[in-house]
Parts: sequence; structure tokens; C-alpha cells
Amino acid sequence: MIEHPMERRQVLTLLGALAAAGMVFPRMALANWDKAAFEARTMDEALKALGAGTPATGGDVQIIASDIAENGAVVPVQAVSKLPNTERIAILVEKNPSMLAGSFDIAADTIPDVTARIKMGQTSNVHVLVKADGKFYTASKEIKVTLGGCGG
Amino acid sequence: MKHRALLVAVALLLPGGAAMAQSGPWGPGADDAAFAQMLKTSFKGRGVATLDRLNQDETQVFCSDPETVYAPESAARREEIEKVNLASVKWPADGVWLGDWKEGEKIAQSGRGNTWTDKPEQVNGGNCYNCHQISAEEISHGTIGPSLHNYGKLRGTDDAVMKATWAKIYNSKSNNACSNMPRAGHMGILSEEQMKHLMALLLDPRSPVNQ
Amino acid sequence: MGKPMKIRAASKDGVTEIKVLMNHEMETGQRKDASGATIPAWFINQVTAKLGDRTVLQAQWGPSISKNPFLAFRIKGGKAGDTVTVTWVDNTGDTRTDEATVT
Amino acid sequence: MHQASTGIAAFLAAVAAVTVAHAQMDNPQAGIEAYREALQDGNPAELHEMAGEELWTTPAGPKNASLEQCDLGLGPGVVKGAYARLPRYFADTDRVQDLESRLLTCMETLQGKDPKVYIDASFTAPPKEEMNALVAYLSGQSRDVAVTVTPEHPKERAMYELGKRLFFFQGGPYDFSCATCHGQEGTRIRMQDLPYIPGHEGAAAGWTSWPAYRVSNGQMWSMQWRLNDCFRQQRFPEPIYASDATIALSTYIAANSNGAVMKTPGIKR
Repeated sequence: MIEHPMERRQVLTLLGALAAAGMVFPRMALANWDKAAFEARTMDEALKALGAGTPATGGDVQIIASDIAENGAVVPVQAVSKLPNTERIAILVEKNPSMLAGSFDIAADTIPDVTARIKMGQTSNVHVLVKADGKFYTASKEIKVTLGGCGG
Repeated sequence: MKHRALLVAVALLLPGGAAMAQSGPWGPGADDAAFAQMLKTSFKGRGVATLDRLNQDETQVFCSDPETVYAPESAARREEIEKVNLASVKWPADGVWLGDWKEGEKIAQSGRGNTWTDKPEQVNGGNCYNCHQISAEEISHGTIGPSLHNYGKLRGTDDAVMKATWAKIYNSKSNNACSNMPRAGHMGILSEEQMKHLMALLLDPRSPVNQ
Repeated sequence: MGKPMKIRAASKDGVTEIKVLMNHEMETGQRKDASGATIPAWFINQVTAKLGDRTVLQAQWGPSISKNPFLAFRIKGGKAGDTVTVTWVDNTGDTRTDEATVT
Repeated sequence: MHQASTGIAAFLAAVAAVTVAHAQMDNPQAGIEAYREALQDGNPAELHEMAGEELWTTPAGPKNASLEQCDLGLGPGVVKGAYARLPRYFADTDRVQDLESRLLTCMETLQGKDPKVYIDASFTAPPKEEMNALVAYLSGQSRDVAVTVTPEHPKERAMYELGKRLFFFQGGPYDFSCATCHGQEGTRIRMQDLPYIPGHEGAAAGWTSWPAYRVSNGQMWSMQWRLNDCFRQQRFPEPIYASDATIALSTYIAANSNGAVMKTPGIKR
């Protein structure tokens, strides 16, 4: 699917239309979900499933997040790419059971700058993976998850 | 429930009582009768948190009036309260002060126990990190109490230090009548063994607290 | 059918900023309830955002996205009065579509 | 521009470098502040505000009436700014009421509902979900409005004094009172700053940011829920929902914060 973004996009559009009409069955809803990537248990596996064997590092990909998360249940992460023709942005949490938190397909007029909130079970490196012009790039940051409140 | 032995069923909840004769700084409408009536209609027992927890002992009565607690004329009363609390301290039966600092760290980290959502068999935590810095690695620590980092390194480990530390953990009010710290031994929050582990966390030279 | 989303879309200097709050539990499938039984996984796994008829963002999500997901992004173009449509589908096949007008 | 990578090893090495840089955080508090700031945009409490508005305007109960004619102190149906003036004395009930106890009155008189169902339900049960949503909506209608709680009526004065006395009242196996944690300036529990409630600034920090969405469990907490959980952690018995003790404490906190600007509903750890 990654090799054929346009086809994929058309399929998804159709799916969206079906969904809007309330006609999507559970199995269909899962059909376009990149199971292998979401179920990857190691970074190597996850990168491979996403088609990104050897991402490059550099300043054109940014991960913006606080150094510390007061609560791992909600960790705001902004993923930014300054690379031309950015097609896709993914957020990965190294120490989560399911490393891939989400991936975002960026349309031509969409600015590759996406903010989402992720769960983190513990302090971990968080990676932003960008696909642009068919190549992969990454940026990483360690986010510390603290124990809050009196209960723990 | 042996820690209840010292509890005085305060006049607060009983009409005609005299323990709260001086009403403190409370303004109109908040006299003893009105306050007792409010408590009576506003709380219900749930789980381990039974209604008798609103019956104050003499330490709690004294410490609930912020205007008089630190007033110069209260000095003698403060000393009395400290004496009563010191008298409650039970020293380790086998004369051994220190347990295992690793266990102590776990107890210091845990804030569990004694709430209405806790089961009676719940092993209580010490709540220590909620208020104190202890081991330097734990950055998520409170500041209500003083830092305990390097506790043993700064004070040494002679018998006087051991004794004072034990008394503080067992009954914090033994040297400070209205300390914010719970009376872990006196109120039955922690067992003797657990308190020994906390002693080790603070005083064992191998504990990260003293590294 | 899921509960309503809150969508905000504002256009400024030729860029439209879209912010979406979705109402969803996002259960990981790894938590246990009080009786020790595993709470089944239940999470949004696909999101599609459109400006007018044009698809501007498609996302695939796993259970590591937080409960009541928040998503913010910007697109070139768009003007006051345009319609933004967001649709999510979850792993049980449930779906929800909501619209907002660009301000 | 970007350095070329020679494979996974280079990738992991880069990650390791990042890790080291961030392990040297010397200012955890700044990191926490940045985190809290990032949460402000996109508060899921808005979802509860939407649900609350619907509950407010939808006919329900044996009398099949909405709550739109409820008098929150500024006259029947006036919601703008009403929350910022609570708790206050209401002549029709001859009581000082906070928002939640007042809502119970309106549900009973306008809709014919039994308040006991709402009082006894746990905070996560459907009747309380309704209360929490209503509170989210109504507190949102006082966002950016200055708190005006100045006890003047004798019953308001008494509630304030009772609240103050309860604030310092120690009990339970841990000897805790509200003041144990909220009676000194500039302290915290773990990483949580503790507002000093007897002072204006601390009272305002607390009062103007609740009710709030809590990210730790994704729940919308009303002020009653907030106070209930304080007493739980104090190891006290449970305060009854909308009881005088809870209203007295709210009166004490609200009056101490008088003049501060409401930022409700808030978002919290």
C-alpha cells in the first residue's frame, strides 16, 4: 500500500463513503489497517512494516513535545516535516507494546505538521518517521513519564 | 485497632461535651454545635473509612486550631502533646534498627492504603515521596517535608540518630506536636518490619539515599 | 453510532487550521477490569478529514492514541464558509461523521 | 541538509545521542510546565460541555421539562456568569447552595426527578455523568467571568466560617486536614503544585480551574468530585454528595478567590 499511495487513497475514500452510510462491517474496517505495522514488537519490525528500513536523521523532521509528561495517558506530540513532497508522517513509541501510535497520510495541500496525543506506558524514546519523495527520515526525542499524584 | 487506645471520643460529636470549650477563631455560625451538626449530616462511612475517623484524639483537637497552635501561650500545651506522643513509641522488639533499604524504597514509593477504596487487607505504603525528596534518582517527589537525601551520610548512624529517627517515623508528633507527617507506627499504618525497611533506606550506607 | 465530535476550523492568511476532539474510549485491550477480566480492545483505527470534497488527511491509528483523541493540522487554502468533514471508523466497525464550517 | 544514514546502527546511535541529551534535564518543573501548556489547546471537557448543553435543553423526568427555567441565582434561565457567583444563598430553599446542589433542586422542582438517585450514584455512574456534563456546560458559561462570591447573608457568612473550620479539621488515621497539603505556600505533592487555599492566589488557582477534564483517567470531574477525592485521600469517611460540608468548603475556597477570572472547565493531569 505504501508503494501505491494513490490507489490506497481511493480505497480509503470509498471506505469513508461506506462508513458514512453506515455500511462498513468490522472486517472491512480493519481491511485497510496496517496490521503488521501496528503489531510490530521491535523497532526493526516496525520500520520494516512501514517500508522504512534505514531512515535518515536530520533537521528537516522535528518532534515537538515536552521533556516530561506529567501523565503517560496523554502525551501531546507535534510531528513536523519541512521536506518537500511529504507523503506520510508516523509516530512511534519505542517502549509501548504497540510501538506505532499512528500514521498520517498527507495530501498535497496539507501542511506536514500534525499534532496528536499518545499514551506512553513508561519513559521512552518517541520517533517521528517521515516519508517524502519515497524516502524515509526520522527525528527522535526521549520523553520522561513521571509518576504523579498521591495514589501511586 | 490498638492505636485507638489513645483516641479520645471528643465532645465534638457528643452534645454537652467540654473538650472543645475554647472554640478558637471560628466566626459566627461555626460554633461547636453547628460544626458538629454539619459533620453529622455530611459524612457516611464507606469501606475501611468508618465514621469514627471523625472522632479526634487530643493531638488532632489541638492541631485543628491554627490560631493557637503556634501561639507563645501554647508552648506548654505543645510540650504536653509531644510527651504523650513520645510515650506511645514502641521500640524494635529485637533491638535491630535496620531492615532492607530496597524494601524501604518500595514502601516510600507507595501511597496506598486506608482510603475507602482500599481493601482492609491492603498492605499500606509509607507515602514518603509524596512529601519528601529521598533518593536522588526519583525526581517526582513532594516538598511538604524536608529533603531526606543523604540522611544517614549527614547525621551518622550512632544510637542517638537511630533512636530519634525511629521515634520520628513511629510517631512524628513526638518531637513536633503538629507535624504534618502521619504517625506511622502509633496509628498502625506501617508494621515494625516496614519501619525497619524505611530506617534502612535512610540510614544504611549502601542505600542510594546516602550515595 | 459514536458520540459527536467537536470540530473547529479557522482560516487565516490562506491557511486553514483544523482541530478535532473525538469522543472515544480508545481501549488498548491490555487493561483488566475490577474482576480481572481483560477489557476488549476498542479504538478508532481510521480517520478521514475532508475540506469540501477534497480529502486532506487520512490517518491510521493504533491503541496508543489517547482516550478522547485530539487531532490538529493545517491545510493550504480553504476559506470561511467551506465545510470540513471528519469521519472515524473504529475496530468494531462503528463510525461517526461530523461537519463544521470554516470560520 | 540531512546527513545520510548507513543503516539501523546509525539510526540507533542517533537515538542514543538524543537520549543522553535529555537525560540531563536539570529543570523538571520547566518540562512539566511545557506539558501543561501543550494540553490547553484541545480540552476534551468540550465534549462534556456539548453533552451538558443538550441535557440542559432536553425535556426529561416525570414532568417532561427541560432545565432551561432553572434559577442559578441570576433569574430563571440565566446561565451566563451564574457559576462565577456560586455558592450563594437561595431564598426558595433557605440554603446556601453550590452549583450541583442547586441543580438537584431544579431537577426536583422543574423535572420531578428524585435527587436521591443523583446523590447516591457513584461518580462514574450515569446519573453522575449527567451532573458532570451539566457542570462542564454551566461552568463553561462563566469562562472569563470574574468570581463574585462575597458572603453577606448570615447563612453565607456561617457557611464560610464552617468551611474554614472544616479546612483545618484533622481526623482519621493519618491526622490529615485539608490544611496538611493546602495550608502552606509553595509546596507540592510529588510533582503536583499545591495551591495555598487560605490565600487569594492559591484559592483562585484551585477554584477557577475546576471542574476539569482529567487526562489520567479521561474523566470530567465536578467540584464535588474533586472535594470527594480530597477527603478520600485524607482517609476521611465519604462526604455525602451536595452535603453542607462540601458546600461550606466550596464557599470558603470561592470567597477566598473572589475577583479571580474563571478558566472553566479546566484540564488537569
